Amino acid sequence: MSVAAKTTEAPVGWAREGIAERVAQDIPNGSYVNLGIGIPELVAKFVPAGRTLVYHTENGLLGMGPSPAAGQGDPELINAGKRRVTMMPGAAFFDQATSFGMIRGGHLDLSVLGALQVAANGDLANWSTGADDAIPAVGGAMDLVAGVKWVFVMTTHVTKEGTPKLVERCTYPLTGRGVVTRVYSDLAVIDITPKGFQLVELAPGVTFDFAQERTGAPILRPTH
Amino acid sequence: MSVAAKTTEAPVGWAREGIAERVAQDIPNGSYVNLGIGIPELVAKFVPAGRTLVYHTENGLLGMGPSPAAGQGDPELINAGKRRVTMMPGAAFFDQATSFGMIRGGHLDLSVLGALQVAANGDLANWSTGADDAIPAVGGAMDLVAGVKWVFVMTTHVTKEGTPKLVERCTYPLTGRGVVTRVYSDLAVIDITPKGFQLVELAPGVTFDFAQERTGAPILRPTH
Amino acid sequence: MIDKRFASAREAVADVRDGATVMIGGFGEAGSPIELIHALIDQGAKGLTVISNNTGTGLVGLAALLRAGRVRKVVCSFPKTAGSTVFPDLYRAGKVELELVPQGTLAERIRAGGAGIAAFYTPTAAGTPLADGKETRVFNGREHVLEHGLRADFTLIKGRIADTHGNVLFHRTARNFAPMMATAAAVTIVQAAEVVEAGALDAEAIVTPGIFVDRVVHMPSPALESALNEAGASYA
Amino acid sequence: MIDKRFASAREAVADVRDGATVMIGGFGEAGSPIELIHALIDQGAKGLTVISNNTGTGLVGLAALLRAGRVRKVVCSFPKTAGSTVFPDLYRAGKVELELVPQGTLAERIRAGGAGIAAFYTPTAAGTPLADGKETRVFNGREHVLEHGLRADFTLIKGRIADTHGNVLFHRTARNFAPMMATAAAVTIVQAAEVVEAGALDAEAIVTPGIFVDRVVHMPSPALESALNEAGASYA
Repeated sequence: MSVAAKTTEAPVGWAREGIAERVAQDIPNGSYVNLGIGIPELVAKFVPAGRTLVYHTENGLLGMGPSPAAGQGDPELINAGKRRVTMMPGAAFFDQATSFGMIRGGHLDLSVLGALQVAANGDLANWSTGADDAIPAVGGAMDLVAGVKWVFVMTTHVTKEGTPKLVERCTYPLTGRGVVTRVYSDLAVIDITPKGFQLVELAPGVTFDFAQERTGAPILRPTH
Repeated sequence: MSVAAKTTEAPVGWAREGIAERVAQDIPNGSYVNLGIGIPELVAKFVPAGRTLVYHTENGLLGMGPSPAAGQGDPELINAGKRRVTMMPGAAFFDQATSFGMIRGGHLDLSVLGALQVAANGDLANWSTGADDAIPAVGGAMDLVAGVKWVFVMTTHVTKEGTPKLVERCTYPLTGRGVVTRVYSDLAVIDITPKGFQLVELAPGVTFDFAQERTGAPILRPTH
Repeated sequence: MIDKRFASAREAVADVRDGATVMIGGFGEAGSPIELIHALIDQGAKGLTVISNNTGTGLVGLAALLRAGRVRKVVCSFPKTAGSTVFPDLYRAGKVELELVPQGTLAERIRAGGAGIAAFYTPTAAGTPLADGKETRVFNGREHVLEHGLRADFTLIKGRIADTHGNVLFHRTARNFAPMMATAAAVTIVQAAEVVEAGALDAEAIVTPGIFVDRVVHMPSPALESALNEAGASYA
Repeated sequence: MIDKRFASAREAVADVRDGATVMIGGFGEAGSPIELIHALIDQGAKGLTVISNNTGTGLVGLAALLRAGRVRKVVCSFPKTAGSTVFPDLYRAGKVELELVPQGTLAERIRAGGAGIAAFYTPTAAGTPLADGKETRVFNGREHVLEHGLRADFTLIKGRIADTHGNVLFHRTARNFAPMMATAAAVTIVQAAEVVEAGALDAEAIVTPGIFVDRVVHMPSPALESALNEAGASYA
């Protein structure tokens, strides 16, 4: 499917915080959650009242708390983005083998990650554009998508240039094959199903056709 | 090679304590040592003055100390023989994966084990006679011989029935293949070399022929 | 609010199904979760596969579970400790299956199961009867045996102190298999002599992080196998 | 009497040979053994293979070692942290080789190397370019990649407190790769902010047992990469 580049004109759809708030609604109480670097970190601000989530950072901490005040904190109490964080009651430190045992062994309930591309078959590309002069760097992304029970992708629906990020097949190097559970974009919440992209919910002010035109593969309408 | 059964008439050779004392002389200062259940445990009594050894027990302790007084001690501070022990300054507790990582990863310097049979090629059989009604039980023996740098065998030279324990090829089920470094018996200290059994030292009052007659394979005389 | 406490051992093991695979911590009596095992006997599940280093002594704990006829198969490294008669009798009578695994391989298989490692190559047991029928492969000139990760439906372990999030500290050599087993089961149940609020434990010293633990039962004065046996106890 | 203390970082790294493989702890600056790395720069060994999660920032520590031209190859999961320019420049100029490994696979390969596991099957990276040319195999319907254990000649790590037997405790997220790296090298060197006599540490809380550690260097006020960079420092 060929799709013409179309931008998402403001104020249609969710802002970054709106996406984060929508993601947060879907996380059950007591979940063990890994939030990727960047906009996925916003999710922690919107946990509904009455729910307690335990945040994992793959560099070796379960029970991560919010950032300390500027200039405060411990330079050796950091998250996977190498920024200073705090710890919550019940926190535990551990080494990398244990941390990735949690990830690979399916102990974490949820990973929220950014994306360069998500394909209709659940393939995810989020670590490299494959450009010749790029410095390849993968970190823990491939481990997270291979091991965590649910993989949520949080992303703009299209690139800055207007190119769809939800595609029929990824053209960038993969992070994992068939790993994405659900996509939260500024325009919609979309499940990955055996039949492809399945609409769950449109953002306020977004029509189905508007979302479909900005998507590189067919979206199935809700069945209910 | 067929060898007639010959008993070791007392008082020829070393008693159990004598073997243990002889083994202890060969352990360098600072070694990390695992002593098998039974007579190998005697070695700890004879460490030469000025040497500090660190004892490992595979159920999860490095820095094991001697047994507590009868009726004393902690029922959950035990050795691999499930007997109460104590701990030395600098001791550390750890789980089974870490403990056997030490063993398999070559971090222990020395394992001293008993034997049913030792072959001229270094094969060891010490966990099962293969009898039909035996309850098979192996514990950590196969891990120890596969991973520890030096494997010393401490044994009587022949069985109670007078059958040689040092043999051309083991007939009992193996614990490990080509794993034994050196054998300490009541009659002699014998190295395993690419050419087979190599005499290092005869016990007091034991002649070469006396030892050879009680051994199921040729013993090479010292070359010096 | 996260609170993994269960009010009793009975409630904690209530959903163990017939035919379940159950990992049970302990090396000899050190770390053996006697009260959870006894609750499992009371609960009645049968046809169990038990993964544990030993098979118990006397007529209590693991030995009692075996004697009650609930165990179809044992995966174990050393099933004949001094004082162990129940398993040997059942085994000789052909009433229980045994998968004998070297102790370090058992530990590593459980760790692998919990850490998402499907299989691994170990030098242990190469060239011995315990490698019979297993794939082997030479690395750096040395034969290795392919061993697979182990997982279970339930894990029963004994801690010294746990918090409401399921973080656990152990007591000396009672630690043994518990940290790996906690990672390798769908449901991990800890009996702990002391239970505290989240935040009371030193985050640097926690041995088993709470993510691996599902249920915590407070068991202030756990029985010891040897003490029960000396008293002539027999369970069930 | 066992005493693993070395008087200085210089003496501790004196025997690193040209062409050696060196594991270096740290995730970003947390746990980076800056003083040991600087001693290695002074020492002069070249043609090194460095196994470390990152490649350093600014012109100090790991970045300085790279900038000094001592590193032939880097085995790493994330070589382009914010503030990291030395490695990217060398890499684009073809002056350093990179083996990119997913972070969890890197940790597991180091653990395997230290634990005598020759190789293992992981689902991580299956179907991605990082599995290109690697053996794969299906377990339980899922493709896994065969990955090999990693070992090194030397490991350099940073501890919070060590004892004379080499037992080590770490500081918060500075722990990261250090416990595995300590197990995987022929010679493991720890710089610790505090050094105590054997027996002073709680045996239940020790993270790295002394058997894995060969040399302990007391480094009471270790520098932080970020502080050095903010001060405009440049090593060598």
